[in-house]
Amino acid sequence: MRKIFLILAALLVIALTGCGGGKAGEAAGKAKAPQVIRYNVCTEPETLDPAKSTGQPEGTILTNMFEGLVRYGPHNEIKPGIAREWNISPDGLVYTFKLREAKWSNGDPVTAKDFVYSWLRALDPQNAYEYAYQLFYVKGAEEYNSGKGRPEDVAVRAVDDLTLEVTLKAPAPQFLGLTAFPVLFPVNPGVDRETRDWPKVMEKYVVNGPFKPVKWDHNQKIELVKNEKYWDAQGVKLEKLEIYLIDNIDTGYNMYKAGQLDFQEEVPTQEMARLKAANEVKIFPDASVYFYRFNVTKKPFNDPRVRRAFAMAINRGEIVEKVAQAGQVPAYAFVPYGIPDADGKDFRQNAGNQFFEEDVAEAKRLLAEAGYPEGKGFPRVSILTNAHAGHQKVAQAIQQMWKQNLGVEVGITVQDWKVYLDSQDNLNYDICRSGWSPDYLDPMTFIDMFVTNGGNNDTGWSDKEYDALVARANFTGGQKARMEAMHQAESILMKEMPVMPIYFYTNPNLIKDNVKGVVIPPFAVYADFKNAYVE
Amino acid sequence: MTGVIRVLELRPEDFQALGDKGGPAEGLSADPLNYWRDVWRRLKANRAAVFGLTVIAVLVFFALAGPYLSGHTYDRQDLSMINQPPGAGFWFGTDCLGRDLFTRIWYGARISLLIGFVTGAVCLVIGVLYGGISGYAGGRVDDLMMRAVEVLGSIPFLLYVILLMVLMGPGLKAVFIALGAVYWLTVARIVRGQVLALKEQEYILAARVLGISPWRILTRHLIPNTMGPILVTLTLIIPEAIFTEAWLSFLGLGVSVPKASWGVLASEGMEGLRNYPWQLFFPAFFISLTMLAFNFVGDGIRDALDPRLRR
Amino acid sequence: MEIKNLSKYFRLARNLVLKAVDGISLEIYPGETLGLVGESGCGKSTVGKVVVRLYRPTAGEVLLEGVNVHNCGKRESRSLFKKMQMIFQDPYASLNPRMTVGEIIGEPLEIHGLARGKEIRERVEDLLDTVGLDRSFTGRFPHELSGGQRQRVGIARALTVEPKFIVCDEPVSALDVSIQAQVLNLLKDLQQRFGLTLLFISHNLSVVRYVSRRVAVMYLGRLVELAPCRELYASPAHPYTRALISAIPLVDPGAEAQRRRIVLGGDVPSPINPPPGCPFSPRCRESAGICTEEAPALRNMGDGRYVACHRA
Amino acid sequence: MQPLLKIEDLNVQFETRAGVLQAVRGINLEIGPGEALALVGESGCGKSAAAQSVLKLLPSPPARITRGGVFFAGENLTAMSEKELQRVRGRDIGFIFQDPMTSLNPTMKVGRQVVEVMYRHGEKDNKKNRERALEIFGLVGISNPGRRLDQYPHQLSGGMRQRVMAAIALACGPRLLIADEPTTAVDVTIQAQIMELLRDLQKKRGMSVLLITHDLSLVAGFARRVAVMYAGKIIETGTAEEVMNSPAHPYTRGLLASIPRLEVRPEERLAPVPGRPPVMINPPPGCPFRPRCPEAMYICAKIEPGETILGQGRIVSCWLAHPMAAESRPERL
Amino acid sequence: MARYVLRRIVTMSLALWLIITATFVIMHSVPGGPFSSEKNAPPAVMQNLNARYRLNDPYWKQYLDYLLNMARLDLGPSFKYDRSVNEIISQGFPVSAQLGAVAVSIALGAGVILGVAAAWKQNRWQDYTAMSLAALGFSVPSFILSGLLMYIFAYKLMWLPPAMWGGWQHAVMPALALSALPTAFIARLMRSSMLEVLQQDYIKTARAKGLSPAAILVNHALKNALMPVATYLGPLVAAVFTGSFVVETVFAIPGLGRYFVISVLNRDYTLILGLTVFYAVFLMLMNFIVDLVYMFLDPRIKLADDRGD
Repeated sequence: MRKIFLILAALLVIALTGCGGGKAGEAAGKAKAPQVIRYNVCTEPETLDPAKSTGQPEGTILTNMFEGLVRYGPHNEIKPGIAREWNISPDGLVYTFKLREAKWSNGDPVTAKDFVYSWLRALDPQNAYEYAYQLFYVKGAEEYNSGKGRPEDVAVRAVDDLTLEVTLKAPAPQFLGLTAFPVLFPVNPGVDRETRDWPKVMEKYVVNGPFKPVKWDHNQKIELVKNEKYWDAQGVKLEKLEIYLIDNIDTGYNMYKAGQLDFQEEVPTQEMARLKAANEVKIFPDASVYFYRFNVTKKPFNDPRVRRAFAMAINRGEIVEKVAQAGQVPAYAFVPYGIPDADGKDFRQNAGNQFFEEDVAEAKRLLAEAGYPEGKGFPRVSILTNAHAGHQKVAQAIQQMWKQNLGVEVGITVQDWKVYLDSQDNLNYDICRSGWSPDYLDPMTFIDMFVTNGGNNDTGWSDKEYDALVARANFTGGQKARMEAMHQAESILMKEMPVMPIYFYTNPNLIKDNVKGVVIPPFAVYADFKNAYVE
Repeated sequence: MTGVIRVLELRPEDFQALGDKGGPAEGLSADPLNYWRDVWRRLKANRAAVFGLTVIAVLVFFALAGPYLSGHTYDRQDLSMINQPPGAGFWFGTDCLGRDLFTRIWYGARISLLIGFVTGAVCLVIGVLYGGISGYAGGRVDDLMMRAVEVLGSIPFLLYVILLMVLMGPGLKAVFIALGAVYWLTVARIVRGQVLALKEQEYILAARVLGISPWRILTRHLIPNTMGPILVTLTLIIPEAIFTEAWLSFLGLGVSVPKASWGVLASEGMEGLRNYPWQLFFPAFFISLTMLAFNFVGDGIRDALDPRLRR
Repeated sequence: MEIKNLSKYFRLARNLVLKAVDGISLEIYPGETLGLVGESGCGKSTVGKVVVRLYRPTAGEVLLEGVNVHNCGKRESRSLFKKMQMIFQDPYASLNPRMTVGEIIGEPLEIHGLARGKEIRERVEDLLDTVGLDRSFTGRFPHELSGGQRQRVGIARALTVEPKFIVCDEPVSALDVSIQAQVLNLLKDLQQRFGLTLLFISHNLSVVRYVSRRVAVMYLGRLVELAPCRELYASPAHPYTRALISAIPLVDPGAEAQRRRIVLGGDVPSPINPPPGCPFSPRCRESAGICTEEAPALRNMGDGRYVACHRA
Repeated sequence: MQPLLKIEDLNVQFETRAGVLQAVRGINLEIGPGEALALVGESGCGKSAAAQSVLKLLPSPPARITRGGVFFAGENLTAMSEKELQRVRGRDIGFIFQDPMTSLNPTMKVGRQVVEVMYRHGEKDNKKNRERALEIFGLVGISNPGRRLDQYPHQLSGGMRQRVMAAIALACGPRLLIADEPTTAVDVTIQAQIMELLRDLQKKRGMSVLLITHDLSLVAGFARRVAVMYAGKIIETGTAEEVMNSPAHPYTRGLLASIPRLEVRPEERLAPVPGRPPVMINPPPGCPFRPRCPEAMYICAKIEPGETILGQGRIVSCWLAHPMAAESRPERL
Repeated sequence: MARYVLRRIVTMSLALWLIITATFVIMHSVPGGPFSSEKNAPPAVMQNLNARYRLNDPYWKQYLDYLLNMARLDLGPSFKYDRSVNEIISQGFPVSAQLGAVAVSIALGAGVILGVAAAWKQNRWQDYTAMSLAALGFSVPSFILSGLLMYIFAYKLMWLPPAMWGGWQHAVMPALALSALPTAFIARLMRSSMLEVLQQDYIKTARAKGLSPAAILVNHALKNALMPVATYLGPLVAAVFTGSFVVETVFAIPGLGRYFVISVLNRDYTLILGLTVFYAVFLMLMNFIVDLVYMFLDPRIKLADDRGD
């Protein structure tokens, strides 16, 4: 095994340093493509402990090393993972998973007890895992995590070695999909008990997924190799996956051009136009929304007419085409494409992307109605954004559009990320740039944000009818009624407009043509290399 | 040969005594010069300094007038004209939002030059006073004040920039204070060293014997004589301040968009380096030119201020 | 002016004390010039600086007209600035290079409210006249002046407050011979004109002799001899004084050739670790047993002569 | 007898921003073997420039030898290349500078500074050099030489340092020693020691010495011949007795009258030369001393006087020495 | 000597304590905490996090705990990364220091050579060339310099790998980018101090001894002229060895420099404090070493009678 690495490394060094490195590499590739993909995930992961992970690079890396009960397929479908099959009780509360006979990379069998252990571990208040709340659907989980309940009362149970039974406190259709996420991944109890800091020590790291780590050079790369003990090892074609942690996109791009990367998460904006034309960028759907929050607790945005006027007075098409440039979709609704409705079709397509129209004349009329004809007397307001260059560009474009179309001068306030979050949380802003990506594939992850005093509401907006609809969706089983409630809720949201949607994200990636089979689901952006290969 | 001829012409009258004519009065040196005129003359004789001064003057002129020359405004976007190369309509081309780079460059010059000058002034005032007092007081006071400088110098810069931004709200004022707050430490250290050396000079002793107050000794006698090294330090601090502002903007701690300093324009240009090199070239060129000019002028002034260099 | 048992120590470091001045007593009478001579490092400048309050003494006191200059009320302290002044050695370092001559001389007038507005200019011009400089110097900067001219400016500055007492700290040692003579003449004239009392500090015995009525000789922070000028040069009592006088080269080659010279061996010892007993004993040809054991006190020899030597 | 050092019509200029400074304007000097000559003048008169030009030690630019030459033992030093000069420096001609504090490298042990010269001029065996240095240290009167060798300059007193300078100058047994104001920066007693040492070296070792000084009183007991410089020219030469007892030039007279002498009664006023020396950048015509001269004549403002030979080795540059001056102004004689 | 070192340690500790205190106060007065994020976790979870990282304790207790841990050389766990601050420093510092060592060597070598050449040939073309180069070093900001280097040598010419840490090829560009400013500074410092030294009388003495120009330069001028450079070297080494955010990000160097910025942006309290402490100690240590070097360079300076500066 080690020998192969050495040879590969040697090849790589020759490819990198030899004259015309890129060409040499390509030539070699034609002869017989080595099954290695070099992928830049663009950030150093904070942790490789599945329960502790919260972010995107961690999600990507862990998804390639672990397998939860289920796994997403190439078309967003939920496919069996460690669970061979499952059964959901008619009231939607009890999930029974039948596990397959899988092995950990150290040879231990993967059992239902491992899941129980792992989930309780994730919920242990002592451990204080930030995303523990993803397990709060499980009965008793929240109580345990908040110190009010006992671990024994958490309703996850190993019926036998290969049967796992979970009882939810309320029906939550999204729960099944959640089991494909890192927090709900199993960890090897033996290893965890023996070596507490195993997530830091690659030699001790034990996985149950397609790849296992061999080396973690901080801020450089993580090397994964095929896990021969993975139950679906013959489906894994890749010998090696090098995950680069280069956070400067431009640098990553240079490495890509120099033939040192095959695949990068992000694309430099200023290259986008050219790369799109050259077909070097592949744009994947992304079920996330880019929007502006209004602070509805104070003038002038306490008036829905002003909010609507502002939302109607910008040209989303132009922003998407000239500023954002990555094929984003102008948003006239809040819930993005890519989220299934009750009928299995797309939630967005079913409801249409047309809650309002861009109409400058109408916007002006609304503004005049609210007391600001031609923008006269409009108080000095400002768009709050964090320091990301792209956000600032969009803000500037919108600023000019409002000035031109409404005659309103809007400032831009840029803040350091944490200060920006603080300002947003404390409603210390007028208009605030935001984005939201789903935690799971269900409209609820978007809709429940705006319930009164919701943890992520951050607009001060409150609507009783809306709250009631969300409650109904949450507590009445039956997908149809749920979805119906959420459709209605969304239309209230778009009428009241405490938030102004701008566009639905896409996920542009820089990928070499010969890289195939990578699954990039439209949410929680990560790349699954289980079935990837080099052509 | 003329000497020989003259010798032949010697007459007895030549050997009459001159008396007191052209007597021994304590005359002036052959080359009377006013100090500042002398400084100015020496500065003018320094070609590099003259070049630097000219460049700065031209830059300041354009910073004032430049934004009105092209008929575009610095924040006016034209999304149909993004990333245009330099040409007749846009002399320096356009940026990624279709704004005129020429106007933006000169608008940025205002910000960057202002940052340079104001930061320079802020740390000059604080640093010179602090360093002067520390050095002149000496002893324990000096020890204490210098330890304080060391401690302040070790506190993470970004932290207090963020704190300042939060306390004052983002904007130029906070940037000035933030940058001034860092760089005055350097000035204070240098002034203190100078004052320590100068305060044993006899003219300071003379002033003390004459009963001149410590404050006046500090401000009238000591500080003016530390100007040389201070100016050189300033010419180093000013460019650093300009770069640092760019970097702070990068982190959302500088001037807010759509206003952009040179540093911000340069870092925006950096992204487009491969496709739209002019977006980097112009800001980078003017930054470097300014720094060069400041360098030359600083060196020139230092040399001109040093009476020892006069021969 | 009375200097009583004055000492000034400098602490260089833990356990390391430099005794620059070690118990000196002197009286200077109104209108006289007292010469203070000694080699570099003997503490003579320190005495001058303590007298004009640039240093605080470690022990002893300095009385001017009966007032302790280091320990007096605020008002008295202010008036002292007008009574005592100092002229410095280095004509290049003693003038602020960034101020004009007018400003240099005018500043004390302004500070002490001795003149205002136009008067300042007039007084400055008067003072320039007094020291023999052209009035057009007012607007000049020190670097435009020669050493002698600078020293004259320094003298004019000291005269602004019309002091009674001036400490001259090596005022001519940095000047060329011809300029030195000019300045010495000027000082002598001024002293007579204004009835000044001078403490004239110098390492040059022939210069001191020319201006002083009495001369005090210092060695290693101590007074070794004090005598009226004429007597001191005619018959020096202390072996150190003898050596000093004998070291002065004579201008006349004939006299120089015949003269018996005492060339002192060795160097002045460091004042940090002065030798025990008489400080001069290690270099003294006449040193006897007692000299290395006990420091001699200054003894009155009559006729206003004082010597600190066991063998005198 | 062939002179050991011969300076012929030496002219040295400095380029300055204000113009060309004529530091040395055609001086002639001869020093025989074993002879001690004193070159006297006030600061800025060009005496140091002249002395340093002997070995071309002045930095060039700004200094430039524009005319004339220096011959050492018949060899033209001025025409020599820098490389050849380096062989002469320190080996044939030793140099002592004014301030022993600054003239010694503060970061090098004095022993090494002495040994360095010997090493440079041929003796590569540093053990031998060290022994020789010890010997020379003893010769120049450094007490406890063994210990001194390993000390740094700041650990020595002023007098010791000047002796070290002398040791460096003497390390290779030069035939000529140029002492440029060797006593200005030291105390009276040390001054006497240093002069004693120089006298000793000259007398006992038969070395030629060129003493540069501003202090006429030092000359009396040391040099047989004296040359007085003013404004870049030698205005008077003669034996020490001649120059000091019957000076021919008004400047020399003034200089002598400026010195506070022990033999003069202190009540007397000094009779200094008024005014100050000129800066020789674009000097006006005539004698440069004329503005300060109490005996100036009309001719003095027009033409600079040439040399008048008064006797064997006795030369003066002054119109007063012209026969017509005596005729016009009989009261002078 | 021992006493001197001891006194130095005492003052260092005192300064360190002040630095920690000031940083602690400022850190906690800046808005945003280590666990604030775009997606707000439920209060119960936040409560657990705060309890786990002792953020619920009163400030004075947190402060005292920190000081106590500090005394045990334990800088605590990073709030953001799954590593301890000690680990982060011990992983990042060697890389930054290696790169810094190369950069300082370049700066010292090139700076001294440029400065000496400029001084030796004052006001001639060598001088103007050297000083123009130095001025250039001052006038190009590091992010532009880094970007341009990368564009030219990695993107266009493909002579060097664009980024990451590995063989010597990887060190070339970042070291150049890092050393530009110090090179320029040292060159100027060296020039002026060399000019000063060359005017000294002992150089004239050396010439009078008949020494060759090379011997004068090496034996007499260089050592004395190096002293101001030595003083600058302390802060320089401290700054360069602890890495640069810009250079490390552009060239993807896994050094320590990036954490100085990231820790603040993340409000990673322990990491902020840990790095501050580390930097301060390193700086003080470097200054101490410089003082020792100074003593070697200049025998006039003795530690025994050390009084201030």
